[in-house]
Amino acid sequence: MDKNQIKAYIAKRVAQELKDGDVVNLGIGLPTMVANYLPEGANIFLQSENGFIGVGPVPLEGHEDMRVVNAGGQCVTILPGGVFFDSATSFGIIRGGHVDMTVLGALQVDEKGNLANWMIPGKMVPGMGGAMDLVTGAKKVVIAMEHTAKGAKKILKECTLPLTAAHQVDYIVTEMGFMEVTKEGIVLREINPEYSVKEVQEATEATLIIPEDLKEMTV
Amino acid sequence: MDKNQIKAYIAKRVAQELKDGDVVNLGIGLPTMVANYLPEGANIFLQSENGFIGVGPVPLEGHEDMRVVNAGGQCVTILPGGVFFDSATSFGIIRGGHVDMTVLGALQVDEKGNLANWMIPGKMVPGMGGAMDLVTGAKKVVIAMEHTAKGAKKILKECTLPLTAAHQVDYIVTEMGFMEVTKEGIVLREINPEYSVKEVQEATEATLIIPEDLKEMTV
Amino acid sequence: MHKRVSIEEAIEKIEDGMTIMVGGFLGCGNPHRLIEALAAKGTKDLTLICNDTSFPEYGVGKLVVNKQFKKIIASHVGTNPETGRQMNEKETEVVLVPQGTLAEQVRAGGAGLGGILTPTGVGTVVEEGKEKLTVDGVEYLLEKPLRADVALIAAQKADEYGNLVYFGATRNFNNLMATAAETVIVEVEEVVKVGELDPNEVVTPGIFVSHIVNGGEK
Amino acid sequence: MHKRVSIEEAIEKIEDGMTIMVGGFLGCGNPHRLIEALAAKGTKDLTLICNDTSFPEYGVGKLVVNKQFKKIIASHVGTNPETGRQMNEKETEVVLVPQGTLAEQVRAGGAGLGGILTPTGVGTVVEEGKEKLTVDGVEYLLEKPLRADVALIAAQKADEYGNLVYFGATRNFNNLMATAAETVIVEVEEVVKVGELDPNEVVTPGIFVSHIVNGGEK
Repeated sequence: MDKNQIKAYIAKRVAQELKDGDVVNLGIGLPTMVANYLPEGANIFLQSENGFIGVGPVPLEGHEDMRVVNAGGQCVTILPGGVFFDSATSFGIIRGGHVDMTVLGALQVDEKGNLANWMIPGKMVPGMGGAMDLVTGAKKVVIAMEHTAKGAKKILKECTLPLTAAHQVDYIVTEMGFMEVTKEGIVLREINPEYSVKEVQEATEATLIIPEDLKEMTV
Repeated sequence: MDKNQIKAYIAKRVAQELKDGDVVNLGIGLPTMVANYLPEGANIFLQSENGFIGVGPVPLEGHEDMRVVNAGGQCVTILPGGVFFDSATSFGIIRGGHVDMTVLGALQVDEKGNLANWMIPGKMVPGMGGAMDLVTGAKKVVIAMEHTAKGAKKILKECTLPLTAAHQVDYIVTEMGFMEVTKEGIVLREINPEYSVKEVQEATEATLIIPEDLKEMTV
Repeated sequence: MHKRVSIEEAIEKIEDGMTIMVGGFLGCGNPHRLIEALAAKGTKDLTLICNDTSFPEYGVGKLVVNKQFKKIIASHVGTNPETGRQMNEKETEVVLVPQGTLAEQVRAGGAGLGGILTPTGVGTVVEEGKEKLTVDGVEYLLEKPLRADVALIAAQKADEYGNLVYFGATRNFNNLMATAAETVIVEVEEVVKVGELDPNEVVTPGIFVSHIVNGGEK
Repeated sequence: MHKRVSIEEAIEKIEDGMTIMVGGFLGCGNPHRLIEALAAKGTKDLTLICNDTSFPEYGVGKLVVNKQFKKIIASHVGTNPETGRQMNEKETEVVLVPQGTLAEQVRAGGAGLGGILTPTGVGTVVEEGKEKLTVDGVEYLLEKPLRADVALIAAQKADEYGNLVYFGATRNFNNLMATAAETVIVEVEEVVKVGELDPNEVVTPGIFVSHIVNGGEK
């Protein structure tokens, strides 16, 4: 798989987790691609933390309205039945547990469910934006990312970068597998048949728990 | 003055304190009468803590709408430029200091600016409703009441009933005078010429401070 | 995703011993038909969170007369003498809370806050049993969030997703309680198709609403 | 009670060293003309409270490039490299706050709360220097209210009392900041007569608004 195929593969697998009526917040980048693969016949409510529910597709050229942008600042549309609101309501929704799933990328994630995705000291300090609230408040936190970054491991025993939140990650989805973070550690629930368990473990610093009923990942 | 004249007299004097643009919350009973004497040419915004600004007069018979009631549960109207909102916004306005003046009745008020107007232990426990927030949050707290209750003094050295709020009362307006609560005690700023200073003091437990420039109360 | 149910189906969600929130202010904005149905069902030992207990013959007050509450959390009960009677005779526990505090507690419950600091009640009996914090030289009471098993609310109009708009002073606690219960049942005057409400004018997002019952108050 | 002023009159209210809030999210809902006017005036040593610092050439980001801030409180500055540069070279103090916390801090400032307890940031560097409280077994950070001398906000429409409605995603922090500053200046696309806005649809009550400037963004 090339870079784009990998991203699509991950996004498709995440999308399988969604069910009718779910409220979902998709982070910038790869997570946004999940919107392209929503389960058919299901009403999924995409939330944008800058202030609305019902994020629709990018408008046709010439129909952009700078007043309707997503949390990445890009022009989008609002679907019928969508609602605009202010930032206090938006984060009330997020912090109050009314978002069923948030999908975000990560710089690092560890076997305690800790996540680091908002700064690299001395290099990049963009700010946490809404990420800390999302990871703390959403019912399920799904990390969608490539398994490694230019060969460097990202799924660690313990994050070394400043945390976005402690003990909040529920699932990690990469091109290699679908993982669940449990109290015992990270369980590899599904594996991409293109890889062996050994290969996945070698690309992972944390010790993966391999269950008897390890399934094949299909998208 | 008979009972009704006394109430009108007090309400008129309170109304003199209002100026263009003021946001005002009027309590149930006598304070509500202040609305009948608003200064001409001034925009006064009456706030009703159940959720709107722009309280208008009672509707004509047959035009009542049970969905537009004031904090006493009575049908009223909303003036052009009025706004409906929820209780969190309403008390954000109140607690946040956006109400310029609240006018309330009192069971007791004392020289420290303490107010008791929400319960009589063992007898009447209606609940504080919005009174505690109003007295704590409004910029100016004006007590509008008859000077005594069936001969019993209400302006005391120290309240004996459970407090609505401590140290919040700014002015007391009765049929006898207009009083300001200061750090030194209660100053009689204006006196109704129908009474002597001695008479007012005799109807008051707290020791009144009589300034050199004591004025005549006119309505 | 079908949210429309009958009043009977809606009221089935409420069981003995549950905590319920009921929107409204002296009956204005009470979900009157849901209240009638709950009175008819006779569910017992409920805890009520509501601004007030309305009047004996109007709105939520009927449930008090019907003795369905073991505990009432409200800012005002003075317009319903039966609440006072039950309180004085210790038949029902009544907790009185300043109205603005109650609004913030419900909001905090819905917004995932652990509490709020308010100056309201400092120096009064409202202080009792509460933590007092000083922030930048000012004293505040720490008031904790409130949540319920079921919220019964009223609105003017819903679309089929449960997006709500209100008319007049009926909004009061309804909009807040919609966020703070496991199950949220709204009674509306009218249900419209998805897309008929202006997304700029919706007050309560439909994601908070579990069930819609048609047949509201006038 | 006349609230309509020229942009110049409005910007005169902002003096060197003041704290200002600016509504908007990555420029969407920024009061663009007020920002241009403030850039032209060149007021210095301001403290900015804003969700983000937008982009160098768009919205509030221009004031960063113009070096008008001594301190910036925001949730995100990554889209404006000049903010990062000033931060790294210690020309400007930058305080990063989770976005939901920032929203609650501004709201608390406007609503007279002494602070709120949020779970967001527990176990992270956001904890540093803050009081941590445990309520019913859960840890929270105590976050204090924020207020400003002047709030610069944007809305779609105002009536002459300053009642505001918004379009689309421009609402964000504007509605909150309207409550939390001594002077609130709103830039709108259109001013209508009192009575033309539906009282059920107004989002920001006019009592919060000090001055109205006409000539908004598209």
